[in-house]
Amino acid sequence: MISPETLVFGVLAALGLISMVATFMAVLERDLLKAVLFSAVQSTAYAFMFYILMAPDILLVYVPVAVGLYPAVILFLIKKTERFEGGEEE
Amino acid sequence: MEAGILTIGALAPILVVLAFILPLLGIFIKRKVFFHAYAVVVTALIAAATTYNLIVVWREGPQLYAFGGWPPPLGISYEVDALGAVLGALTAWVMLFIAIYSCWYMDKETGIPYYYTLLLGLEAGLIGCIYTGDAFNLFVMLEVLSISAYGLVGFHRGRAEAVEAAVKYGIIGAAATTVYFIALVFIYGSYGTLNMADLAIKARVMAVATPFSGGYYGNIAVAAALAVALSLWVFTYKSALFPNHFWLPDAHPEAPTPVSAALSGLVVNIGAYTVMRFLYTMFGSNSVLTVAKYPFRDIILWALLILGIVSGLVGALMMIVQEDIKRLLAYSTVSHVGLVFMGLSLGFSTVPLAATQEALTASLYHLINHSVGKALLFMAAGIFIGIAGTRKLDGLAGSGRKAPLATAAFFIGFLQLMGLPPLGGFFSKFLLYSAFMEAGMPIVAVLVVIISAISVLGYAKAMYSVWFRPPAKEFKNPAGITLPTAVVLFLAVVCVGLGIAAPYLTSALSTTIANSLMGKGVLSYIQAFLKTINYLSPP
Amino acid sequence: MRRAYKYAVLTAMIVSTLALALAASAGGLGYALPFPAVRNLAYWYLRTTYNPFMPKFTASAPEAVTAIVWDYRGLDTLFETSVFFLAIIASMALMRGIEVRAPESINLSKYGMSAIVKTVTRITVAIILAASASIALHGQLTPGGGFQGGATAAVAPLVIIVIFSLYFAVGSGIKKKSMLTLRTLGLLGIGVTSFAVIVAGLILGKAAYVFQNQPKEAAPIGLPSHILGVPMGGTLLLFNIFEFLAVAAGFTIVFLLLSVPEESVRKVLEGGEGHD
Amino acid sequence: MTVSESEVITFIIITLPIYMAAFTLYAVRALKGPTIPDTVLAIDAMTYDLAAFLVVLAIFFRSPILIPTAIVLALWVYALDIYVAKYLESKEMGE
Amino acid sequence: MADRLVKAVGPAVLAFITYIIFSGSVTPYDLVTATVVAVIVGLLVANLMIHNPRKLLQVQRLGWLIVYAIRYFFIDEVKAHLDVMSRIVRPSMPINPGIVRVPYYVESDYAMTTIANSITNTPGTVVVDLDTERKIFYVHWINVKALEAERTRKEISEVFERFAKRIFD
Amino acid sequence: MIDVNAFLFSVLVFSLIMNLGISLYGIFWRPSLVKKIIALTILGDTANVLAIVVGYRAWIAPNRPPIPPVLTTWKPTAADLSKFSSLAVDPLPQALVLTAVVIGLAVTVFLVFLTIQVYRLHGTTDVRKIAKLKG
Repeated sequence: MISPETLVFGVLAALGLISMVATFMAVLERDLLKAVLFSAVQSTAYAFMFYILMAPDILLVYVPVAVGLYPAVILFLIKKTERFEGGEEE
Repeated sequence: MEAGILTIGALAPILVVLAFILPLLGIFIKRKVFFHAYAVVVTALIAAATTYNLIVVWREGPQLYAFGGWPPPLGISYEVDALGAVLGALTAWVMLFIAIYSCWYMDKETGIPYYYTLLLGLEAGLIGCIYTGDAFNLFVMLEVLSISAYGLVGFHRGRAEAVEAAVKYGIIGAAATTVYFIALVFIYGSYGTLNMADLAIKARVMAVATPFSGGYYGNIAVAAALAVALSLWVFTYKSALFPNHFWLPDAHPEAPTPVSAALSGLVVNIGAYTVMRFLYTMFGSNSVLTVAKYPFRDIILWALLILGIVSGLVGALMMIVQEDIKRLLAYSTVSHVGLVFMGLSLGFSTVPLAATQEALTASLYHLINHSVGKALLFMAAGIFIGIAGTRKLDGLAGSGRKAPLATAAFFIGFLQLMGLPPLGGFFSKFLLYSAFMEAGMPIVAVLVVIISAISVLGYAKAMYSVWFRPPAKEFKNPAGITLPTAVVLFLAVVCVGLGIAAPYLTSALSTTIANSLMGKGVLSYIQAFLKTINYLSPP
Repeated sequence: MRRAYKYAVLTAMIVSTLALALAASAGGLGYALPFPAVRNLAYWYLRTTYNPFMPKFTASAPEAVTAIVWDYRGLDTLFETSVFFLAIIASMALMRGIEVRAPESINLSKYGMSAIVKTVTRITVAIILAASASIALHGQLTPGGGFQGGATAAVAPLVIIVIFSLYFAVGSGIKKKSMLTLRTLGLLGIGVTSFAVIVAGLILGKAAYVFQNQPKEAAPIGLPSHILGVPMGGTLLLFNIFEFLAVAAGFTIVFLLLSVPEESVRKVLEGGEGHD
Repeated sequence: MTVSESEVITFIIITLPIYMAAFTLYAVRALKGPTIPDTVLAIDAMTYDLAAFLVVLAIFFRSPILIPTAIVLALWVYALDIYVAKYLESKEMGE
Repeated sequence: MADRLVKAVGPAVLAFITYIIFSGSVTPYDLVTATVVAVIVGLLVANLMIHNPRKLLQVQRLGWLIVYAIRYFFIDEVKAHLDVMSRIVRPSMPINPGIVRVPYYVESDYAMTTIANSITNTPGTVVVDLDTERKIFYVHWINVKALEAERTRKEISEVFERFAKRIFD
Repeated sequence: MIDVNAFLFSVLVFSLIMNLGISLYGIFWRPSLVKKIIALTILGDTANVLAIVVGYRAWIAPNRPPIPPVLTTWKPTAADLSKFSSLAVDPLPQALVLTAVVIGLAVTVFLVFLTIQVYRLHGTTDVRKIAKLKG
């Protein structure tokens, strides 16, 4: 029988790897709209980490900021500028 | 020891609260005079308060203000020693002149309440960085300083270069401060405290449990080295040491002229000051960074020395090819920052303490000379730019003849930075030279002279353009430049004073360094901390 | 080809992460697991944040994080708020002179998203505001606080701007000036609260500190610690309320500025001002 | 009827891996796309599932004060949907 | 102002309930702060939320709302679930998806939204678009049984509309 | 012998460090200013998670997790207090992260405005093109 401790640490490790993939995709993606959404995936993973690491205060401030305000602000920015990194080619 | 000196604790908070009100007043009050007067009065009060702090610290040793009545590692404390007091007073006074100069410069601009809000925010950030005794509070204050600086650099929003410089400065600057936050995570993770004095104890005495923060966790030498390396990258970024200088020649000239003076004259000081705090007060020569197994501190200091030299040379060389007067002055800042860092890096374990003290004195003295001189030069250049309507040296040709008094001040400023004998710049450079000679590093000492010699070419070019070259076109007689001329003339007098009082200043600054960064000074810094803990702890 | 390269890099990173972790857990580095006990400093915070047995050495708030944020390290938070304030002011300076004007004879129903979304939003706005107020007002008791509440409350103006259009928002009183006023009042409240005890101390002739909250041995005055039988943490409740106002108003300013149509901005910028 | 501690633990041991698998699958869909609505929908599903699961986990962690976090999470993802939709359908975000 | 005060009653009650549920406790402190918050929030969103405050005071509307909620969740929802489940489970998958026009005849936005949400929330039907000027929903239907406007309305939304009219119109 | 818990925890730590690296790459080498800002937010978030990880503590038993640093009783006895401090995680990093999140947000908001202004003046957010425009 696996102990709950190992399971919870396993969740942390999985979240770390998911966030890594999401960060990687977000940084390399040329479509900035998609990059924002990938970064939202990464934020969700981080939010779950904060929860497991027993930081509800941070979760309450992080979720509005990283899931809500950052994407909003950056979507406003992309709307006002350009959607593709390196010009509108695709 | 009562509740501590209120002017130390309340200074920065009151300053931001006073800045908070300005935009709201901006909705109701449309007269520009009001905002000019407000800024001048506030900066004058701050200047008076910092001077009072300087006097108290000079008489009674390091002063500590514990916010909220919590003993230091639990709460935040401001700890002002002689070095902090001197730099705080310098900042506040130069800022006062910048505010006065702004009355003239900003009168034709829009958005004045915003401008002064950011300027007061900048001053709060500067004072806070200097006075704080807490490493995390330093992070917050650095951000206060930086965000105001980004905002001010991009203030001329119609100029493409200005906005672009601000965005470059901002993005890398934000990354840099985040890196400093990571360094703090290392520090807290291994030392279990964020207070500078507490860190100073723990970095020196290996087996100690200080009140409240206890002992260590993990490998402190490696953690300290990592933290110091990461944070030094940030501080050298803030003070534009090579190779982190790339933003400065874009950002400083593009800011409004009084802000250029503040950025070049004051903001770069913060980097040097924090490096001194980290490498002398906290992780000093007898700390965990110097133990035989991990000689990290010497490596870091050598790196700083080399970067300082390169920075001095690059700045001086780049100055020669500049066509834009404000860019020329910005590169001169890079060069002088190099000199300052050369001085403060002379703390190797092999160097005699007397030489270290002399080099640090030279650094501090040069910092002061450079602040006053560079502020003066930018402000005077602002007058000429106002006359000629351009920043190009060709366009400025002969414009100084319309404002001879300002030109005189301008020349004095240049001679100050060049290092001509009766002025302060000469004495600080000479002190630096002799410190390196004493430390047995004649090659570096000669490099100081070479850097100065190269930079003379750049300065001479600017001086020649402004006064001696025949004007390309007829300039209008400038009107209403009495106020800025008075400011630059006063600063010129200060420059002369810094030179005339050199013997006295040298010994006073040497005492300052001894009382704050050398063994005895660090001890008194720690003692003030322990005394406060005893006073505030529960029975 | 590029795609394959990208995935190769990603795989290499994952593999190296796992390998490094394996090395670390086998004892290659100093430590790989969290320490069994909190650091000594943290122990003190946990012991003193709410402790009826040490009435002269407690922040009197069961929420240790809020207590640290506004009491032990209140100065940090004041300046953190000022960073946010200065960022907004710098943004307003970049957008100076730009006012939102609704087009002539505006038909609001033509703007914004579909009627269903609008109707749902009419109800959710009230729920959002009430929930965020709860987060802020219970900041000293449960996780949350002024900033968290303010950031949650900021959803309300944001969804109003996005769903109903900027013109509707401006028409219903979400204006830059009123928000700036609200923000400044919130900040002034924070400033006044942080100096409240020291001013009282000066009047009463007793020692006190900036940012003082509860009475201390060396400075025996402070704000009441309980309100209606519930810990209010002295200044913490006031700080949370003011921060809530300031943050919500600040975000609203940001979104008002961000949603100004580009054409009207260009008109102002091409008016030829703002040059050196 | 009270739930004993070991029942809670067994429950968590069974649900956690299943839940984590779901979370991973959602993440894969969100990262693969291929279109924007796919991604948004995957993030939505992921976050609402997460919000529900946070409440369950709060029982295991014995901290009921953790529950409001789930509500806030759901609230903000609702906002995220709205402005992505707005981005896709209109010319200016404010109109 | 008096008008606004009357309008504020409904939102205030909503805010009060939300606040108490979210706080999860009913100490005197909670009740006092909840009242203050409810009054402020109510005044703030009064004009946004309420057009005709008198409707709120008619108690029978609330009664219909409760009846509707019970009926919706226990009859309509269950029927729709069973229907869709049976379609999925059967190997032949008897589906005939398509988008149809469904007209509606209610006046207020709330009633219209109630109908739309009820349609979307039952499995098998989703409102994909609406035309407020011609008063038509465009509904994606898993098994299109009819195309004419009145017959689609009868199949999909008649019950919802009857209740929505009683509650909100 | 490898401790499974230690391995899993190290995977978390090292993937965070990898994230730091990726986002630094994004800040310094990606051309678009918008991408730089996104990478900057990720960098800040990752630093914050690292801080929280440093403040975490080991479980006292395999089924007894730590608790948030919030005292749930308002009339604590001495036993309650010592139980609280033996179970709760470190609150200080959480307070620091709270400050850092807000600061990062403030800087990001301002950078967004600056980037919009850059686009208005240069017509692009690509730093390579801006450098070319400058000549």
